[in-house]
Amino acid sequence: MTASGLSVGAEPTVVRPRRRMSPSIYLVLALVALAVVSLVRVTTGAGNLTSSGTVAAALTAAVPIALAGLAGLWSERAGVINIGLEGMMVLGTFGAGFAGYQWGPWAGALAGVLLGALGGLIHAVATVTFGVDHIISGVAISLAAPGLTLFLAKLYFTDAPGGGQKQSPPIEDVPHVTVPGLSSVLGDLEEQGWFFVSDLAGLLRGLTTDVSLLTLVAVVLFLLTAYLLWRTPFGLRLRSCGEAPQAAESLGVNVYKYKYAAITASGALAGLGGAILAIASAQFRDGQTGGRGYIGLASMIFGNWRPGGVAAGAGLFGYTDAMQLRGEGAVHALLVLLGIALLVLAVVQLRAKNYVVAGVATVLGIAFILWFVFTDRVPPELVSAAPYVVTLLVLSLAAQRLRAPKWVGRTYRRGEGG
Amino acid sequence: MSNSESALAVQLRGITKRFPGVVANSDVNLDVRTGTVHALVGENGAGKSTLMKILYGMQRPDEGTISIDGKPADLHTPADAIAMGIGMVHQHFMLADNLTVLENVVLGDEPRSGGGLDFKTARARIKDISERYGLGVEPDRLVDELGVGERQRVEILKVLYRGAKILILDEPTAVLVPQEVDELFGNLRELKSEGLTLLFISHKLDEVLSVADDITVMRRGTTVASVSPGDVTARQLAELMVGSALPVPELRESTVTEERVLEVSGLTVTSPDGRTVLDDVSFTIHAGEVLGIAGVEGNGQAELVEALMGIRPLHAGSIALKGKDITRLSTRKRRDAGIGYIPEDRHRQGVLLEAPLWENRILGHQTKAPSVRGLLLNRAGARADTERIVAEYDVRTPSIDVAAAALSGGNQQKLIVGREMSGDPVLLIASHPTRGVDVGAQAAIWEQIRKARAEHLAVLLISADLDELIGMSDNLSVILRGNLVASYDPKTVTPEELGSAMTGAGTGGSDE
Amino acid sequence: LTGCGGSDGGDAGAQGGGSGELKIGLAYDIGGRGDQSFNDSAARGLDRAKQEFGIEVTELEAAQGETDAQKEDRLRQLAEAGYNPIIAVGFAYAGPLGKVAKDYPEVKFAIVDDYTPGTDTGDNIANLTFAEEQGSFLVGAAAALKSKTGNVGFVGGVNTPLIQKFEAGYTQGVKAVKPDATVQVKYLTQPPDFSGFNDPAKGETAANGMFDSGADVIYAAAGGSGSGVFRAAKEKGAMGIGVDSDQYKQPSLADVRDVIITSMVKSVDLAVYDFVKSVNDGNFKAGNKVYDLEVGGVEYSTSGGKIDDIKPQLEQFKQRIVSGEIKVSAKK
Amino acid sequence: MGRISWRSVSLGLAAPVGALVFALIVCGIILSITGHPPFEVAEDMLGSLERPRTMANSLNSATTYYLSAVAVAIGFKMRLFNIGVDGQYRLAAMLAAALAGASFMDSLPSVLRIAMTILAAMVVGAVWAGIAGFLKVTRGVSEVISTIMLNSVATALVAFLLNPDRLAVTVAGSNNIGTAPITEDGQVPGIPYEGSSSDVFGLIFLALAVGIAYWFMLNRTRFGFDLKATGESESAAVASGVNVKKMVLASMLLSGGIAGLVGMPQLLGASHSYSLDFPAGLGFTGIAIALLGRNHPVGMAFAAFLWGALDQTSNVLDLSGVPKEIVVIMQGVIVLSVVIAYELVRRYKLKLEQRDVGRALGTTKVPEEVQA
Ligand SMILES: Nc1ncnc2c1ncn2[C@@H]1O[C@H](COP(=O)(O)OP(=O)(O)OP(=O)(O)O)[C@@H](O)[C@H]1O
Ligand SMILES: Nc1ncnc2c1ncn2[C@@H]1O[C@H](COP(=O)(O)OP(=O)(O)OP(=O)(O)O)[C@@H](O)[C@H]1O
Ligand SMILES: [Mg+2]
Ligand SMILES: [Mg+2]
Repeated sequence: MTASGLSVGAEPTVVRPRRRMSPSIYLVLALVALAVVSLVRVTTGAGNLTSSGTVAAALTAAVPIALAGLAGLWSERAGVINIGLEGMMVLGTFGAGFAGYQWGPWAGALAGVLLGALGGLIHAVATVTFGVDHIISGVAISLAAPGLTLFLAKLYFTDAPGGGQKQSPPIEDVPHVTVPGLSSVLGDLEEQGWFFVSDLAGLLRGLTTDVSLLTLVAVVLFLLTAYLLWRTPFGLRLRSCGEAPQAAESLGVNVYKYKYAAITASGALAGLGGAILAIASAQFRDGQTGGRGYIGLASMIFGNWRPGGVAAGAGLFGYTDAMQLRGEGAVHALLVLLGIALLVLAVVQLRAKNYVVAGVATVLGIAFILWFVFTDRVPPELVSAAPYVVTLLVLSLAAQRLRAPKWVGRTYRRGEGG
Repeated sequence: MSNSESALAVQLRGITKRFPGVVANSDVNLDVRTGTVHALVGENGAGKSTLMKILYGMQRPDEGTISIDGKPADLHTPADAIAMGIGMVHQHFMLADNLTVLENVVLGDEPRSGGGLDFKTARARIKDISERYGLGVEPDRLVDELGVGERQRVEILKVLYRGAKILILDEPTAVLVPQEVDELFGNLRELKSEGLTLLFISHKLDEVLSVADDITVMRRGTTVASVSPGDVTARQLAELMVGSALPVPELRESTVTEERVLEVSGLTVTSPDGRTVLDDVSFTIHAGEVLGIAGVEGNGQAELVEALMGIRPLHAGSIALKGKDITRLSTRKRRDAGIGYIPEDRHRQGVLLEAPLWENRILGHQTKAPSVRGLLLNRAGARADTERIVAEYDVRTPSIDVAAAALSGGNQQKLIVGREMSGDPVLLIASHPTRGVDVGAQAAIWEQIRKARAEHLAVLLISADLDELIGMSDNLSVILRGNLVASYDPKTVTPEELGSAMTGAGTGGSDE
Repeated sequence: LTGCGGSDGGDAGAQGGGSGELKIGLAYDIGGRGDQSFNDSAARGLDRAKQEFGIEVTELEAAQGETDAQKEDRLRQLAEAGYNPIIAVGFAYAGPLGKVAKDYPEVKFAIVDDYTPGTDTGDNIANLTFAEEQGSFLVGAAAALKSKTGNVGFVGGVNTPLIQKFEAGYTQGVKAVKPDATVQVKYLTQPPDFSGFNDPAKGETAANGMFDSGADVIYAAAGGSGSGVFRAAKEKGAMGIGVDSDQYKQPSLADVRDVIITSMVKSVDLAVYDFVKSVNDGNFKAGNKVYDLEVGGVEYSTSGGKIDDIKPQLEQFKQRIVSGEIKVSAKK
Repeated sequence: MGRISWRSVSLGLAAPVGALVFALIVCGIILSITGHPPFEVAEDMLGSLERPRTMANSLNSATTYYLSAVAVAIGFKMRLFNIGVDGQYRLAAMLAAALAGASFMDSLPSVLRIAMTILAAMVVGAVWAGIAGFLKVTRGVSEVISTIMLNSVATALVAFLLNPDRLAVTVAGSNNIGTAPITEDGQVPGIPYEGSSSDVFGLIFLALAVGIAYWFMLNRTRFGFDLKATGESESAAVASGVNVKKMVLASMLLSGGIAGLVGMPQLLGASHSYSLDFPAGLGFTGIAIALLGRNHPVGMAFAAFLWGALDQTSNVLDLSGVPKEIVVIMQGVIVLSVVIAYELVRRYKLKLEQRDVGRALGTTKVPEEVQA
């Protein structure tokens, strides 16, 4: 019953890339995308599409999700599905609240990490030692964590100054940094409203102005993960546990140990994501995570189990979410972008003789464009769906062949290898 | 080579290993002399692999002692064994498909620089070993892209990389063609000349006789004989293994009729990444005829079978069954039209491991009596027919309610053969029907195919076992890089001729 | 009289009415005691009554995703255990309360935030409702008066009719001062996703968006997410308006209180206290009691002194609403 | 044979019982540490279960949970993870409620109205789940992602439609908003429960029927066989002639159709309108229950009842001053320990089975140690 997913899907139409694209190609693609967005901004006047404010908000929104995604990556690379991310994030928010108000935000972050790691450890005991189905263990953790934290919050926060039964006392924020000088130059450029140049300036300004040190920590963790998992013996062994644990075992790798390490690290990262969320919100609140753990899981799949991809997925989600929260205008402009993207898909699919998909894409694409043309705004209730619709559509468009670690979701028992 | 009993690389004493319900090894003693090739033979389930895994630290014996180079060894994990200079190439490949050759090789013993993995050194060392033993392994390719022969060499390289002095090779030749086997044996002799000790398991007794210095025979978990290759023939060896005479694949008289059952023309298949894996393949099989396809694995056999079964989409070409075009039919419709299918990988495609035998009887026959009635399952019918198969095909099982996973591979295979033969198929596609199956079961399966052929069944037989191909086919074709390159008359062809055609070295066969 | 439910009404405690036998049962909506919002306000009223009348109190709380049957059961268990009076906080209790009240005619019930005309409410139910639109009107006027850009914002926690009432009153207040002012509106989440009341991060993002588009005052009717709005305001040197209680005084908001120019105080505590007192004194009255500006059920707060300069104008608006000259609509 | 089935029955019971005991011990420890006497708490909870009302409400909760669990289980059986039951049932209940409350429905016979409402809910649920299925088979989009996303999209869609300009009606003064109430003929009457003022949902029979149909489908039909086969081994199913894409689409549609039913007992039996306080989050409860009941029709029924009873007795905890979060913790611990127990028993059973095979084959020398 292990729900590690069926392999059915896009395989007849897709080419598996023999060679990975070089970074410069990604850069060119990103710039082309920015140019298209810029074009839409210029024609629709929706400045929020690329303003530095949107970018900064996107970054803030993306960080907890990205860390959850990274947490999922660690666990799944070692072969264990972690659907308990949400629960581990909740533990992280509580840890941040508990330690944060007493000993400051850094202590809060650390406590979030520790509590998250504890959640990870429980998951490891259940899935590795007892061989329980990964989904079940994860669901149980996501179920019990909010109950436990609320239980503890009532115990510890009710009488604390400024706290309550469901919230911690306020936590201070960590320092924020700005690249000196750059910000104002970029700000001037951004204000000009020029095609492309101003958009690029907005983008860069948002990424270099008033950035929380914890965001930098998250960035470092992404780089560190990429290095650790793909450039060190430790990482190679860890990934081999997710691809072929028997092979790893036969070469003397202690698979259990690496799985334990990976899942605990996964919990720690999710916990940090929760802690960062709580610190950015200046307190722990019950129900604060609001499903970000699941979105993180989605961004991990979206990102093809790679750090860069996870960051991109979380960034896309954070960007659309920030955009919809900051004002409806940009979401209205987004309709055009989606319409164009769908029509491109339709053409591609038509050439691949995939008539059903092409037809659906054409109809949807035209519908989006007509929607834009005949309305002034997206109904506010629907605006909040933007991040989800965009993620879904981008994923359908990308049609990349996602490849999960081969052994993910399956139980492995020592000494049962053939 | 004759010198000294004293230089023993491996000495096993009184090894006993029990699994639930099975005693895999029972009081086994084994001596392996340093610098020799020592072969271990025995039928399926005799306990060879288990013994080797114990020697490699993957499994702990319940009783008994191990000495390496005269020193007692306490092996808890493969890491301990590796440290003592033991390396093992497993019966089933132990490779991570999604990692590169380099990563697979260095895993667990990585060169480091700073905290990181030193890719440069690793690459250099792999190239070095590869050149020294002529393995031709490229470090930066993804294992997923490699064929079986290449994977085999990666496995050997893994062991050499660790500087092993004692090499265990568990059925390394099962998936290789004769030329590759020769190459492998060349490598082994080279290793031996460098003073390495080799422990070698095989079911192919002629190979064993040609390469081994000593032979140990196992039967039912214990060693029954230790012989020298000069003293025995293959037949004697086989009798030691099974306690009876060795069965031979052969067809006797021809039953080929004029009725065309399967007509394939211009079959072309491209892989998802655009390569042509089957190129304009055409052939015909008549009722009562067995067409054998010989080829090195990875030359399009799997694609051919899957295309015929409707699992893989065609790029061009047509398929007709008894004159009816089935090119556009689904797998299910094709099976309904009378195609039986023995898949190459029984665990992946042949059985539901966790389902009981009677449910496995229904698999592939979801539309046919007696297992279904209309849209509903006919449980009673399916159960009754499973009992029949168990009896007729000698499937050894306590009941038809046990999970397929509880059966040994040979018994699973017999169940599959029985299932695919039921419902009177007109065409049987058999991929490696006896791979990994012991001699008793092999004989039973051959007998069933012979019987069905006499009743006008058409058979497409794909096998890596050339004796089986030659003995069981009415006609033989060789497949190379997606093309049918030659045809042979099995009565006249030798395995060597076939082998050179399969590797592209041959001159093309005799057309009939 | 500032409507804020401080603890300085204490001298009334002397006349404890003799009946120390009251057992109050109170059922909260989701969030319960500690939500720093209207549940908490109800809790304050209860605490005050408890202190003054020396009565026994039991509090129960709704769970996420529960059904009416569970709410009904909660009230019924209180009634069975002999609690009287029983207070239900939140409109979600309307249906269940109606059923239970019928079976326990001798028990006095109160429901906060609901009065549905036409449904039979029974003569043992007091409906305690609030004219949120009136209070919101005043803070809207304050926002318009304080705004230099003529551009103000409204951040609602979850898009429900109750919060829409706040928005409606606020917009009317803004327009009453500056008819051509812009009001930006954003609800953080859509029901049944109630995380919008608990997500300061979202509140901050939405507020930043509004400030970047020219707003300089934002009314945060968003429960716990409001703290994010205030933090954004503090960073941008802008202003914020609180909700439900005098948020300037809320300890958890101490470090951002400089930007809170006023709060729309909704005195659930007063209503709860009044209700308990009426039962205690033996003069319970069934039916709808609207806590509006006139009776101090809604108010704007002045702590911090940020709106001292415009207080005369606000008082004037207040008078005109109380007198009925200005009719504030509860609908957009 | 008889010996084996007796053994499997006793083993089958050992797991859930052992796990439950373990979970109770864990919760008892938590309670003791935080200063609440565990036995009194247990007594309170059991005592509350004796109240007819609590019992009736537990049955009602179980009805809803069970439907949700079956919807999830259909996916699980073929390794599809439908996290989207939540969005599917909410959208379905909302639209079905709007239909059932529409005035033109008043002229139709009661049975037809109810049938149309239920059918509409199933269709909406199926369509919404079908989107995920369609994206999976045509574009290879993981259903895990797409159903998570579709849940949120459904939330937005419901909020958009639940507006007086569209499908909702408002009552002046009320802070609630919902679809037009379903008039009496469109409702499903409850079954009176002795001593309880609230009835048991009439649609408990629907849940029962769904359970039986689910069992029948899995164990007696070709479709069910294909479904299970795909879940157990996709490659083997393909080789046997199963069209996996069609199966994905079909089982997503089926799962969504059942998900559409989740809101029906509540809608037609109690709320009679889809409004802001319509219960949410039942899809996630369904996942836990499907896992707890191991996708087995009977197992899930027990799990659903256990869950419902725990939920319903939590009120009494609040009354006696125990934080009711303990119930949530208990539910989490139960899921985990039940599953661990099942896993241990499963391993033990497999060992026994292999031993049986070995013995029956007669090829085994069985020393005394192994026999014992
Ligand atoms: N992990 C295990 N658990 C239970 N039984 C096992 C296990 N490994 C092996 N066995 C059993 O032990 C016996 C010996 O198996 P082993 O793999 O050693 O045979 P073998 O001689 O290598 O056979 P083959 O020629 O098929 O490779 C078989 O009956 C097998 O089913
Ligand atoms: N999770 C569970 N909780 C409680 N009881 C269970 C559970 N799983 C199985 N059972 C009980 O064990 C019995 C046997 O289970 P089994 O899975 O063999 O039944 P089944 O699938 O209905 O049988 P069949 O497939 O032969 O029709 C069930 O009928 C049920 O009473
Ligand atoms: Mg073996
Ligand atoms: Mg069954």
